Amino acid sequence: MRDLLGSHLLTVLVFLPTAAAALLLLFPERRAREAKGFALAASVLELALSLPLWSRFDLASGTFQFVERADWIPSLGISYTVGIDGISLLLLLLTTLLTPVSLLYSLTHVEKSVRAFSIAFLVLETGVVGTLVALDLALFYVFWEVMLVPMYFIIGIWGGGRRIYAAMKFFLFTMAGSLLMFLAILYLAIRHRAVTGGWSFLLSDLARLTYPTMAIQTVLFLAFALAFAIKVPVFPLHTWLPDAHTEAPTAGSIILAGILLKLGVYGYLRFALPLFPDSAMRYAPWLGVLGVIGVIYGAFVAYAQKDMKRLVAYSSVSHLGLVVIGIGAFTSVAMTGSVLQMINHGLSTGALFLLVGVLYERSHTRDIADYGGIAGVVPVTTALFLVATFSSIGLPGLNGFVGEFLILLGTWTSPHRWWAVAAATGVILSAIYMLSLVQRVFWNPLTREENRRLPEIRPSELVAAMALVALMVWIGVRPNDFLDRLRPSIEEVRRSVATRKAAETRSVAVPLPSEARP
Amino acid sequence: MIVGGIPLGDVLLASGALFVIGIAGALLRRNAISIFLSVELMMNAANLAVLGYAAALHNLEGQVVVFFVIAIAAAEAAVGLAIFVALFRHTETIDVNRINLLKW
Amino acid sequence: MTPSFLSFGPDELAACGPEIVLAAAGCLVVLLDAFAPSSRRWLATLSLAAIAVSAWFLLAAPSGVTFSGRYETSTLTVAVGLFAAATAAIAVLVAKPYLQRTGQERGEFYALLLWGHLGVSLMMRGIDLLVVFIGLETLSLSFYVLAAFFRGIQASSEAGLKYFLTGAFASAFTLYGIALLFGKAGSVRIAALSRPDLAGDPLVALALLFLLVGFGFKMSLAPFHAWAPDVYQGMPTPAVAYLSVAPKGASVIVLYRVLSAVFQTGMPDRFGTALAALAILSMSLGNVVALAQRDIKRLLAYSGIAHMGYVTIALAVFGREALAAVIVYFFAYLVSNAGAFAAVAALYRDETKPHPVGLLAGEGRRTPFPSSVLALCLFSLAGIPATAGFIGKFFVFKAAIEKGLYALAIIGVINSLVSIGYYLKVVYVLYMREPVGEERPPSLSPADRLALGICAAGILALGVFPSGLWDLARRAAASLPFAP
Amino acid sequence: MTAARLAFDAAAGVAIIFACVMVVHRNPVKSVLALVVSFFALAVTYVLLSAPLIAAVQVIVYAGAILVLFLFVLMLLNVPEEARRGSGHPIQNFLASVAIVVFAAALLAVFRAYGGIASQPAGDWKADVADVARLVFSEHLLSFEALSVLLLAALVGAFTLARRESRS
Amino acid sequence: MTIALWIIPALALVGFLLCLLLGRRLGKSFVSAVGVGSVGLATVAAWMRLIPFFRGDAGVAVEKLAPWISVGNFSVDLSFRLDPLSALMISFVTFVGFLIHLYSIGYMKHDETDAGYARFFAYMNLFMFSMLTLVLANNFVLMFVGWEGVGLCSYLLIGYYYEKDFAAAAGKKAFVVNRIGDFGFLLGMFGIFSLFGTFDFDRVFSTAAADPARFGRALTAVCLLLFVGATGKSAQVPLHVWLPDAMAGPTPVSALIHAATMVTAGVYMVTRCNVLFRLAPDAMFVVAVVGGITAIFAAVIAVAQTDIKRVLAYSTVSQLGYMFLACGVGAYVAGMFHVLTHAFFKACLFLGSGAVIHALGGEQDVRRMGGLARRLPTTYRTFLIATLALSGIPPLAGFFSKDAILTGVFAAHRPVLFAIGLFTAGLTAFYMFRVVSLTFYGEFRGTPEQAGHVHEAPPTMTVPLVVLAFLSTVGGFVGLPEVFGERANRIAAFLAPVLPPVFFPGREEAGHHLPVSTEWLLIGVSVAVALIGLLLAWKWYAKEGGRPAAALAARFPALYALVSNKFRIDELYDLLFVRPFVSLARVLWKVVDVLIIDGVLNAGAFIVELVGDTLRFLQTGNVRNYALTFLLGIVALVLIVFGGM
Repeated sequence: MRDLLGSHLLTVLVFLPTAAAALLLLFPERRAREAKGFALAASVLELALSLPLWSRFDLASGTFQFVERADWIPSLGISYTVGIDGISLLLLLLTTLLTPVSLLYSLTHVEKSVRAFSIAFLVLETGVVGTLVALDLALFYVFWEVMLVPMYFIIGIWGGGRRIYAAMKFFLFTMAGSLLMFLAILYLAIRHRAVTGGWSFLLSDLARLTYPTMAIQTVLFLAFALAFAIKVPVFPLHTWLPDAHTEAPTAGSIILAGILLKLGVYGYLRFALPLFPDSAMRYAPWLGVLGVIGVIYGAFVAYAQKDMKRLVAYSSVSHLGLVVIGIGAFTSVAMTGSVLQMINHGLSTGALFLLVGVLYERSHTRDIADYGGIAGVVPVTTALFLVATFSSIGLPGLNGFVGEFLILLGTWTSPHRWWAVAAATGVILSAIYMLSLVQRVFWNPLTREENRRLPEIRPSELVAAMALVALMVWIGVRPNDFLDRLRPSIEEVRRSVATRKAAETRSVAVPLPSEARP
Repeated sequence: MIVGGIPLGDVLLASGALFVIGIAGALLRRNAISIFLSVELMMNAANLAVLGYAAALHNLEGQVVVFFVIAIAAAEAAVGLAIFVALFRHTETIDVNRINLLKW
Repeated sequence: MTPSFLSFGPDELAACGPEIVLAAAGCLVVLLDAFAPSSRRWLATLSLAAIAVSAWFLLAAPSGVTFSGRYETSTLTVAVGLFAAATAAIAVLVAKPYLQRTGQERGEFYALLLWGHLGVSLMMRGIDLLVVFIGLETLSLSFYVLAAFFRGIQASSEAGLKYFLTGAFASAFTLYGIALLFGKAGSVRIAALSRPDLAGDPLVALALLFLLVGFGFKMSLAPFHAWAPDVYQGMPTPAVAYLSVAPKGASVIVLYRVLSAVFQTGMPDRFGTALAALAILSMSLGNVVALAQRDIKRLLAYSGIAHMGYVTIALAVFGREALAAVIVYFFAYLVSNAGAFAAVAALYRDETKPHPVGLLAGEGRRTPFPSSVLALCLFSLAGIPATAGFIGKFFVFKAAIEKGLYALAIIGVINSLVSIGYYLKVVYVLYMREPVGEERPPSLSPADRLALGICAAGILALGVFPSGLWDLARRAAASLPFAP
Repeated sequence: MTAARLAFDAAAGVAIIFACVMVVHRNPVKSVLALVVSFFALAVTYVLLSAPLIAAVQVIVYAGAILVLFLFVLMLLNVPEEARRGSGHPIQNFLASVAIVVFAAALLAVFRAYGGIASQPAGDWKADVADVARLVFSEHLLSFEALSVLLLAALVGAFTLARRESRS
Repeated sequence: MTIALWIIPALALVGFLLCLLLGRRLGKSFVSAVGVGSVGLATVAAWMRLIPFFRGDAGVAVEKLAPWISVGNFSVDLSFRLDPLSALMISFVTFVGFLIHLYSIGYMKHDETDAGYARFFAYMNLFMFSMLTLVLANNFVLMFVGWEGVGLCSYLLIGYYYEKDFAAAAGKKAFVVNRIGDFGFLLGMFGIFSLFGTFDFDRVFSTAAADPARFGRALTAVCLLLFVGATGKSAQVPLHVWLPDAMAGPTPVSALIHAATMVTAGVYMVTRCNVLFRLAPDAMFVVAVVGGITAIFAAVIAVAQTDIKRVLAYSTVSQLGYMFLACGVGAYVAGMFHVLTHAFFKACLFLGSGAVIHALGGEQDVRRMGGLARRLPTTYRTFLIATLALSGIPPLAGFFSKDAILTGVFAAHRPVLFAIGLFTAGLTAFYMFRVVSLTFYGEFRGTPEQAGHVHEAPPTMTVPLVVLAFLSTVGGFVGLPEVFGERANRIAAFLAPVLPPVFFPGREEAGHHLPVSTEWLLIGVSVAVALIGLLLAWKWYAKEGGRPAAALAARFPALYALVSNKFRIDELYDLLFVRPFVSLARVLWKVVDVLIIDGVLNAGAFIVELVGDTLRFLQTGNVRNYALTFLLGIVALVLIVFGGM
């Protein structure tokens, strides 16, 4: 046991939820509460087990830690290789945190076929964790796709009115992206065989490949980028997100917005950049532009929404746009900010969805017009919602500010200064749409009588929300605890690109954005 | 030029012609039995070709093949007719234009 | 070389042991059914035993060529033989409760199934076109009858008729192709085809085309697919479970044998183009039309058509790796597709009526086990990772890309995206619709549970640990003569 | 132009003509009879191709047994004459004709051009029935055994389908 | 022992947390104790740190609490700075803040629930925390924290009566407009970082001062961006629109945040960055112009307002304009001096108006007041003193600071701006005395029950009034003009360290050394102007009951309407920005998202299904068709394989 947790911690983390799900199958269908409790316990255990990663993480090194390797399909060099660096560490912890939060929230809300719900959630957690730790492209792809299935069910079974459409849209969009990536992965492995004579799907091996022509590299890069861009989602590919987020059950929305979106950016950082440095650099400007569009467009559309969840969903488009800008700017400050901002967005949007859910479960409407003036009725909910709002509009002292500030500053010091200018308007826009949401929901005269009897947030929900709020404050006040873990990994990514580019002889030279030194 | 001065070409020609006629029948006839007759014709065309080649190659195996094929044809006929009868019990017809319960 | 009269030694016995078992078991079943009706409920068990024993003989048989170079025992035949045997076993398991429900549990069903299986085995092991053809016909005749097995139901009889007419038509082409090959090669031994001068001979090419369409018909490969939906719809589901899997595999193996024998030095481009065209047509047509299907058996038929398109990609790639990919693909297809039909058999109450997808509404909660297995099978067919289906696609596309057939690969993945559309539609009906009507589904019999369990386990096992199968497939593929 | 060839061509011609009759005649009974004639003619060509055994089998099994069986079934079901009208959709017929013509052209062209065989064995050749039999039971033993299974299957199958409903 | 600087804001923060978490349960007395106590302690702590300064034996103190954010070549600390400038600020921020908290007890006590009461004091404490952070910060980022923090608090406190929709809207408006400013501030900070590679005040300013020629126009841009931030925070034209609406909040809030402290943050920031600004003359000119325009613009509007708090609000805007005018001409000392004095008398005025409103049960319209001098003696006296101070009547505080500003402007050779300043002074006196007259003189014009209800405020409210009035009286003596001797202007000497001399080519520093005679002249003029305005107002409104004004308004109705409607700026912005924003949002959603993107995708899916549904009918069920497709397939294959032959 000791050794298991010692040297196979990641494996345990990956498969513990599935094991729990398998056990859940033994529960009789009608023992709903027990099933919920068990699932929650499992996810909490997972969280507990994931904490050592934080403490035992070696701050000095930017390379992968806790690495495990085992053959999977030896004849093709496909292996079960897992490991984490700072980036995956934070996202992993975010996952292990948000899952129990969602389950805790769901304790009092999901009624329909609870056992299946819990199972779906645990399987989903396995998928996400696996995606975050996989260092072998085949393994990564498997987990990447496995996530879809439980999410499809979560949206489709426990979702809202147009859940079927939303679930289908979610599935097809994501699939459409990843299938081409699948072919690209195969090509890479085959290329590796052609060059070295041996099969391998290891990131570390494939990242050493050179490509016959720039065009091929570009095509492969685009295949990867498409998959990730849809997941993020980047501007014109985002339309699955509002539907999915809106129709999904609250817990599902939390996971979707909190984690799944991040995997797009994560994949880009982890795979697209090291594998295709030239193309990545060449197309980074486009990425940035799309990010800028996303920030502004998302904000505008969010403002126009009449449905609370939709509004929050579109705000995600805007926030993720900012993250994308940071990646595109490619300065270490901006990239660090982007990764941190992913965590922030996970917390703030997670909290927002949770609280929206709290309201929805009580009044069964998400229509903003049905609320107004309830601040006096549900002060605690209001307070929490305000905190989440301020976190999401980047108020200093809370987490959102640090991320936004780093991204904007880093972008400003990159060659693409005007992105920062354009993106900074998000500072204004986010205030506009979020505050008008707050005003229309919690403030203004209380017009609807039924809202006077709106029950206050339940303890379980409160605990779930407080956990998020606490982290918001922590990151806002002591961001270095997190940045220290990110810094080396980000540098590693940048270095890998830089060195690769140096190695590439035939490739067109695209200068790396340099930090502006005074 | 093969046994008794019969050119292989003629044999193949005849075989091909029969085969095509069989196809035509299968496509143009309406009642199942006629269609099946056409298929039988196609199989005979094949047999003719085999025997022609067998003669040309002085190879007995061909005759063995044809021998088996005829047996198979017989078996096929038995099953086929049985199916026709079974279906006829339902539909009172074996006109394939009217046998389209299963479609789309 | 003309061996002595009735040359039948121990080698021969060992070689055709599996087939003898099957044939004998078939007779036994018929006789028991006829003369000891009380023993009827053991027939399924008997058939299962027979299949198991024959599979065991297959494993036991010394590899090599027997019957004066007309019959083969090799890793390949073992691999595909096990594949077929597994299919047959599942079919029998499904058949028992199914036939009981319909009150049609007659020995002939099992007997014909066994004999059809025997035919498949002949096709897969015969390295002599005559043997192959006889195997093909044995298979066909048995399944013509099985298609029409429900004499009381017009749909069944009609399925029989359609299958019979189209099948006979197709096998006439096959036969003609064999005739021409015989003419060119001077023997019906497949080995005889590997004469250098034949590879470029147009007549041989024509003959190969005839074989291609003949076996393409059995594979329900577009445009020779038209029979499949109707026949599947009318045919007893357990028989479909077999017909939709094993004969397709056998046909591909035969095609591979012949093609690899003729094209020692690689396949001509024109042929590759033809195969690619078939693949694209089959994938696209199958998937697109499947979107429009209301009856689940028809839907699965079209999905099968599409899947044969993927297989044909591997045929077009044409190589040892591709053959290995095909074998893996078929094992995956076996668990997924047979599993799907098993689930359909378990889920639908009234076999005498059509099987509209809508009838499954809400079954996910009513009858969780078969529903979940069906969903799993569909996801596997859709090629979602961690299921067998993904592994199959993985190797096929890998082969295609290795060969540089990028366009085929891309069209393939686009198609699998389309396919998700209708697979998910079924899943959605199962889990996200409210149940219609109050009729309870039949309580699941142990046989059904077993069959479904096997398939589900197989899907996951292959999906998660494909390594062993892949190695087996590669060793199997090694027993065909390919250009190095 | 040897006598054998004349005879062959004549027989083949008859076979072809009556095959055509079989196809075009709308009365099934008559088309069966036409086919009988065609098969007899084929039997003749078999003889000319020095396959007496096959010829015999052709006459006995085919023309004799099978086609009689057909007639029998036709009588049993008293299949009516096909109406001239509406024998299928015009598009169907048109496409069918085109396809058949193209196919025939291709087939015969390939036959004419490449039908020949690589090496014509010299000398005259006489097939001996005994040799055929020996071949059947030696080299093709497996096929023979398999065939028995096939016939059995056909038998059981036919019996299964054709017998009157007893149960259900 | 000396108290660490971070303690000062921390105390307020503690108060905030206590009120927020425990306030509702433990009730008003607890909240009052904590809320006021924490600020009191903060004041004490602050002043303990200040004593050495006023003894004059203290240098600049920089105390680093902890590193905050550090990535790559960027890092900022949580470090605080106590130098004359921040000392000056916290001196009155804490003290005035304390007084206003004290006042709030009386003001808020009776008309609020426990929850609301706790909320109020929580926000107020949070504000104190943010303001002190802003002032004490040692780098731009930390300053920005306070900067946004005070914005947040003003948002929360303006929207304190959240169920009043105009209050909620006003809060949002304030925050958004501030954010527009912050947008500029943020970019300005980025500019500073890319110019200096740090955010620390010391390093930035020393680098800049060391090599003035180096940065050139970039610095101008940076300064302008920073000034945008100041504009938003300090309600300068064109971003002044939020401040008048901010009066929707409780009066103490208006007094503390929207008069005394927060709104002066912009001035503080500009003064803090004086080195940079002085290196960017063009930017400074812009500052001066904007300040001047705002001053007169707001003053004019104030003349025609009838809501007592609005008048004060616009007067605040106008006075802030004055301060920027000062900064713009390089008279930073004068600017800060005015910040100080303004804090006193404007707070006093607001609290006084609060007392009036409080007395009249919420009445804010001066037209329904009058004759309150007798009924509210204390309020009246303090209000009058503060008014005179604001009008610049010697020897009250306002006089000296305003005079210093005008002198500075004059000395900087900006005649137009000087004229504007002078005229504004007159207007100021006019509208302030107009308010006084309407409120305290003549007959009471309100309803009878109001008349019956009128009563003087409780001591918790009057004490602060008195203290502030006193300060408004004596506050000016810290900055006597130089005509009273070299050492007279103590505040100048005090602030000298933070106004280091910078030498750069092109332009000479505007020296404030005018001939004594000129100074006397200026003093005389400004006093005269103030008196004229004052007397005019007294004549029109006190003696003649406002008839002349009415007549004037009747003479130019359009003009009057325009002015009384604040030049319709809000309507203009609504037309120019708000409506387009909303409609654009709609369009993007309904057209781009729904119609175009989703439309295309759904259309694609639909087409595929349609094709499937059509092809499906090839499956006719007729075997002959199947045979045909079969044959067609073969023909096709044959053609593919034998195509070329």
